[in-house]
Amino acid sequence: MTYTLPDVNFQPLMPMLFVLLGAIVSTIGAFNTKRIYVTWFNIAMLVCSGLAMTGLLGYGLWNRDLTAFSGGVRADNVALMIGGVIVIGSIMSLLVSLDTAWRARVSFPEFDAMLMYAIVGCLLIAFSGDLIVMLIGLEIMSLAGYVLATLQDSRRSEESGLKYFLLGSVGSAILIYGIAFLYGATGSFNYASIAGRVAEVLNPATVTDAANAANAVALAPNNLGILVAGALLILSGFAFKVALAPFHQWTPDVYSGAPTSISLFLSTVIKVAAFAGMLRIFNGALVDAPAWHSVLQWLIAITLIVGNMAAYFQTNFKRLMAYSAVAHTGFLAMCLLAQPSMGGPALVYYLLTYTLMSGVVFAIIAALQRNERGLNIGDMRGLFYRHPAYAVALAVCLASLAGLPPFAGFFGKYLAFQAAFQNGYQWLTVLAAITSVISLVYYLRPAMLMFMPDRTPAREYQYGQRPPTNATVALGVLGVILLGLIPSLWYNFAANPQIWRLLAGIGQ
Amino acid sequence: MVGTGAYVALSGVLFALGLIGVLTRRTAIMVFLSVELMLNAANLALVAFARAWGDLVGQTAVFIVMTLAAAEVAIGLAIIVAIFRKRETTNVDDLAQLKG
Amino acid sequence: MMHLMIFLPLLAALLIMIVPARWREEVAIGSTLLTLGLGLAIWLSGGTGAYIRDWVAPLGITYSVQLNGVSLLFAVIIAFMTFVAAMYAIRRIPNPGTMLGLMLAMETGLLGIFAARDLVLFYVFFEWALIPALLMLAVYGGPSRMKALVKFAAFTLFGSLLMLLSIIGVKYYSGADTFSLYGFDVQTAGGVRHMTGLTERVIPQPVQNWLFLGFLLAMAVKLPLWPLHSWLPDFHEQNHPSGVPDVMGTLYKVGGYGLFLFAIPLFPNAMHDFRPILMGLAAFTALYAAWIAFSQQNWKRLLAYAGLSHMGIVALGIFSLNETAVIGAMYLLAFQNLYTGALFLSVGMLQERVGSVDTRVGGVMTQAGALGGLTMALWFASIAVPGLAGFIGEFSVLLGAYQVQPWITAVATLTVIAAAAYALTAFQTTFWQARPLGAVATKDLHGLEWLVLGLPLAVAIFFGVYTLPALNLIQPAVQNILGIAARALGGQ
Amino acid sequence: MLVSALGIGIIAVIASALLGPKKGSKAKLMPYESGNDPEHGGVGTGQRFPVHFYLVAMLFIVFDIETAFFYPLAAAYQKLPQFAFFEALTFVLLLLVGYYYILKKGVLEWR
Amino acid sequence: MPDWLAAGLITLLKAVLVILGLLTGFAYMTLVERKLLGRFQMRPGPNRVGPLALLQPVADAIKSIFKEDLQVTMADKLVYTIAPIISVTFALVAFGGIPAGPAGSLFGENPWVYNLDAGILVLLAMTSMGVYGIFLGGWASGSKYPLLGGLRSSAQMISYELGMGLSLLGVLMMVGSTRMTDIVQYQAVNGWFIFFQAFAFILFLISAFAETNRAPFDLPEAEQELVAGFLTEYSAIKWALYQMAEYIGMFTASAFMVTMFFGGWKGPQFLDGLIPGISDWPLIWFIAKMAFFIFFFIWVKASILRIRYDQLMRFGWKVMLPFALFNTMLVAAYITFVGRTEWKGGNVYERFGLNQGLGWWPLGLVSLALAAFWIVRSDIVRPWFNKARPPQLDVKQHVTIIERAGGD
Repeated sequence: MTYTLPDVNFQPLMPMLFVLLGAIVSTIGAFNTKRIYVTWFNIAMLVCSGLAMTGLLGYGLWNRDLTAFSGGVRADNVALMIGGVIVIGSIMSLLVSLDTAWRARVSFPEFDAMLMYAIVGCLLIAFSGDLIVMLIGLEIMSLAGYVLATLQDSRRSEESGLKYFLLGSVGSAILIYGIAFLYGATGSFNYASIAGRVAEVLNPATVTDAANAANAVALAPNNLGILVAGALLILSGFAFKVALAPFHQWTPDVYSGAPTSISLFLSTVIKVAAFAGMLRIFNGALVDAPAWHSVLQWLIAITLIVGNMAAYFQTNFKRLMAYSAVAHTGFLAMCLLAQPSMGGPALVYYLLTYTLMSGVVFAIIAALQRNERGLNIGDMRGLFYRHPAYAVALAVCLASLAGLPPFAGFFGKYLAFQAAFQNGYQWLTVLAAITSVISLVYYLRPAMLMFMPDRTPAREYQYGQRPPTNATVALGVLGVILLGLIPSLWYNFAANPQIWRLLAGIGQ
Repeated sequence: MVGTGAYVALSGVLFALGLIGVLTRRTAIMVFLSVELMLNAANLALVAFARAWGDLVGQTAVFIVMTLAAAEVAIGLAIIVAIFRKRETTNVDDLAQLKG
Repeated sequence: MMHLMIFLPLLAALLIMIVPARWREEVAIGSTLLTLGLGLAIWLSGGTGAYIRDWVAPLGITYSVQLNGVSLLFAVIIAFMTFVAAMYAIRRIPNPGTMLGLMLAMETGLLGIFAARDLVLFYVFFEWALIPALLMLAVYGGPSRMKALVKFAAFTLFGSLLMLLSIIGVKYYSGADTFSLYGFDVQTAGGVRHMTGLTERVIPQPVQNWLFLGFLLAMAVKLPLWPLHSWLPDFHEQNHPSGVPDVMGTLYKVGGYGLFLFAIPLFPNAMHDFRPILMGLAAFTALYAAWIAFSQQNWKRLLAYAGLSHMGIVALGIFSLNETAVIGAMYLLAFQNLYTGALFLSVGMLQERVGSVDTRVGGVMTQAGALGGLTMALWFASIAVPGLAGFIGEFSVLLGAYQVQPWITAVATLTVIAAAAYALTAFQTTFWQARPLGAVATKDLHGLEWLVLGLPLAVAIFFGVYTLPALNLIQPAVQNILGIAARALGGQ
Repeated sequence: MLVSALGIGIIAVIASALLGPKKGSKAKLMPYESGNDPEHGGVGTGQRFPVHFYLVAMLFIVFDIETAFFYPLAAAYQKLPQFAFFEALTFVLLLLVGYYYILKKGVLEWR
Repeated sequence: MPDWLAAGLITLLKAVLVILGLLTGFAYMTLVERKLLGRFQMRPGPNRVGPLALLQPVADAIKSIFKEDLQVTMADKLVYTIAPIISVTFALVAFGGIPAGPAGSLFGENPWVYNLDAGILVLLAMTSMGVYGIFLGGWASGSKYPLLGGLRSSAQMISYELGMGLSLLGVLMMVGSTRMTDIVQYQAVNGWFIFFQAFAFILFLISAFAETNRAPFDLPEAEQELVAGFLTEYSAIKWALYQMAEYIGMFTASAFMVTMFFGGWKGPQFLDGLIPGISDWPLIWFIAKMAFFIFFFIWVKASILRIRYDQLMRFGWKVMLPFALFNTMLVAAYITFVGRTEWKGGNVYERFGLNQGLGWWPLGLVSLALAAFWIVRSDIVRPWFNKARPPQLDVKQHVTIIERAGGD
């Protein structure tokens, strides 16, 4: 028996290794030092990770499409961009936690450690080149996420954590079963070879390799069925993870039950990573596979309706944001329906803007709430006269979430609509437009209340404005405005059709 | 020699049982055990397909899935125990604090 | 110069946030005046050419702006009215910094709307202008502003999001390279490449109808057309009583302009096919609004319905696709802003004096003769008395539309009579009649207020008598647009 | 093997059940709690045990899986290239991170 | 008769034989143990029933069958009954995989019931199934002491299972197979593993004692602590089944140790010089070596004091586990850096001009030294697990949190 060595190459792993180092240091180093130092160290590690992705650390990953471990890890441009989004969201979470974690009673090094482990998982998904690595990343992320949601020693957070855990593990199980089926249909875990085999399954005449031909024939009658079943199972599994209706039930509870700085993390970074997985699988490996498009479009339709309608009736701002996250899942998922060269850049752009604006909103809730239940919408009346900067920032981000130009959310929505529209899902875009109107209304109410003069005493936490949160908010708002005025800043990187062909392993 | 189809069918049955368990059981532990059943169904399917393709990677995947299941057990039990110690119930319906 | 004109107000708005409170008024007035000056200078230089640059190159979104023809006229009038409103705001609103900032921010949005020659850019400015309007209502609005606000925003967004879809569809189905109306050349490595603009392509027919409906919906909400008008009265009623936000809101009736500049050249076949229905709808809107206005007892609602009625006429003109009517519609649209805006301000003055915007106050004329007189003059402009700007526009519209759809136009003509009825009734109950016993004495106009009401009136009279400068701007533009439409229709 | 082993156990129990006397009395069948009356009602009725046992169980699962990963490695170790050692070392070091953590957390302290 | 049926019947026959052998062994081992313990404690031990008390086990068996089988009122009936059966079943099954001689040495048949590729893994799996028997028995009794006793025993068993599993890894790495016959053959060629893996053997030995709940780790039977642990509510045959499981576990552990470290069924090669072929005598060597370890078990029980429960757990987690891991990595490093030529500039032998034929002996020396050091300097090792450190609340950090909270 001979063993072939996997091609070991640590360069594409560098972004993850930095984060992992941070996680390990938070795990073991925190017994000797204060949490605040650990957190700053972690932020530094995240920055290093980001720099490693952009290639400013003496070597470049950008445009090099490095792979390692027999294609298990791929640092192509897609991975780098999504990794960048993840890093930005994570830095925001950590900064906010500096201010608010002690109020939420989660200010201990394990918080940082879990966060960093989750980020490692997220990056692993983004950098995955085959289903196994993706699965490992997904599980690291989810498991750390469950712990994060439960970390606060309160009934609310523990119950939400349990709910998250139970539904999340069901989702994982379905996903894994789907992966097994996909493997059964194609005989490979690698995205690129799956994409190749999918073509063969669909069209057996194209089989070139004799050995593959034998295998394809051996499984041929069942292959297509198994493939479709696998794709749909994976789709449902991911629907749990990204909270597509009707698999979204955990989302509002978890996002509103967990401490707000954790909700920030869960609703941005985790979601970005889950979408990265979907992007990799559905726009990469399964881009030619049948059936999943038509199921996904219905899921999106339900998500748009349910998410927006439910958010409309919320009176708690944090819970509103939770449902808004569900609604945005619908918009985000619309990008997946399109051809990768069109939907991919749209998704990447939308993910970044979504992370920024959602991050800011949660950051401000975290800073201003009196307890972890969040703010009531009524509590926000007159916020502009007490915390003008936060109110303006919040208004900007809410407008952006609603999709109003000139903020970045507009272009995100525009791109998503365009992607779906130009690929034959016009009815879905009309539905999305109509549900967007509902979303505008529920974003508008808190946004406008903030500017209405108010004589009653303040109902938010008075000392919420602190430098790290300010930095987060400034980063987010600046990003939202800049990306809105000059979308090319980010979009031009993503728009190159070449990188989206590589996603499915075509043209290697 | 039992065919691949039979194994896959068996794994399908296991998976369905797990899914039914998830949907009908109200105790967190039982839901959790059903999830484990689903994971094992996936393992069975993976092994069966690995044999059909004559490929070792599928079996490696089983190893990883087993690890994931173990990690899930560890964390899931921790959460359940934490709640149990506070509330003395693991019934999902009793968690009325948070309604979807 | 053009870009400076568009973005100067925004810069001023940002400056207002920074400078000390006591300089805010000077900054605001100065910048509005400067903007107006820039506008007039452009007018004197005969308008600007198209300026096209890539904005989001991979998507074909450009920053293409142009101020000439109709858009130049509108821009100048907006600059003028913003100046007038700002003058009134600094006198009337205590601590007016926020209001001035919002007004200036909105002015940029409006100027942008008129300057934009790219559909996406148009949309961006279209939504941009929404935000200050919402904030004005939120900060300065009346007790039930939340409802008005939500209604306003929901209606607008409902229309504009569907418009966004048709914008996407327009480029997709027409096969144009950019969202710009006009094509342009770019330097590439392989030489000069022509990027086709939207007007250079024709959208295939069945799709064109759907896209037009999406576009129309947005414009009809803004215009507004019955039955999408119900946000309008609430919006005006709940705004700050001074009427300053209303002025900006009145300027904001960009629906007609959008239909004119984008819908006619892009969807000529669809407009042609839908013409009878649309004209009927417009005429009905005009008459219906006038009828409702007749029973209003709140000045602001009354003005809102009056504006709605005018917009019905404007829409009638545009939908008729007849050159005379379209010119009239543009004329009316341009100057309606003037006198309706000024009327809102006069209502603000009235409210300041008698503490109410009810139309049944009575006897104001006896104590504040100048206010009453100027208001009456503005009302005359509004109900299209000859010699004032409103008459020219309304008459041309009816004249032109009659050639296309005589019966519908005849119905619309009734509006003129109805307008006289509601205007005079309301004026009579407010300014004449007996002053109620025990009412406080009202002061007459003083200082800036003379200017605030007088300047718009003067302009309205000037353009009511001497139409040539305005027509010189409007006519070539209209001919150009209708020419594009005619080519598309002929090519069918 | 399994069958016969199982058979032995079952036969023994059945034989005893058939042959042995059955003269239970209440006191005789009461749970033995050093002579005190039993405090609670039997199986599954809210009995609590120290959380430490859960921890040990979880730790066992984690470390047992780790052992399970080691077995295939060990069996194939001599045929693997030198790289395998570093891989194993990485694995063990990561494991030790967790080990150090639980050590410092006092999970392994028993009172 | 088809082949598969014949093979199946033979397997069944062998299984029954092994089981009967084990049961007899168990019965007489109780006698031997009591006798020996008596001798160790300067008393005669059992000497009434039959000559040399040889009938004592028979009497015990009859008694336990005819004794009243109590079942506590609050017990979970089904589980209560099944638990001891599980325990004894897996204890018996585990033994079947151990080869007692070379292939075909048992009247032309193989002297094992089953021989799987993953033999060691199966064996470990079967022995760990015993945890279920104990835990379920304790839980199903519906009583406080059995529950706690069952938990403690389970915790103990799973803790030491780690050390046990890890300590075998060195051997596995050297052999490269998990099949027990391969391991025995390897030892026949290269020498017994006790010489190369003395340290691992000590770790394994200790773990085996803990796994089988034998002294000094027989906490489940520590009357002073929790009455009789999980056995409190058991009597008659069920109690006897648990005892059976324990003793059979001891057999298995002995046989396992013999196989892994002492050359299995092979005798020492140098004896072949005296009597040709003596090292290959089937079964004899195997049983002889096993007997020694069984004696060793009893010897230890008679000599060493029972340790406290917290000491037990701490020892398992803080000493056994890391050292077993260390041993594994030591072997791995040895194989990679000493035994290989691919390392820079040839392997270590070449670099230092040593004889290539040294084989495993340097490793054996290191291991032996380690073991010796470990035992001799146990006073250094002991504090690692003997000193209880109460978890401390970081008061200072707590106060800072409260201060920073600003009284909110």
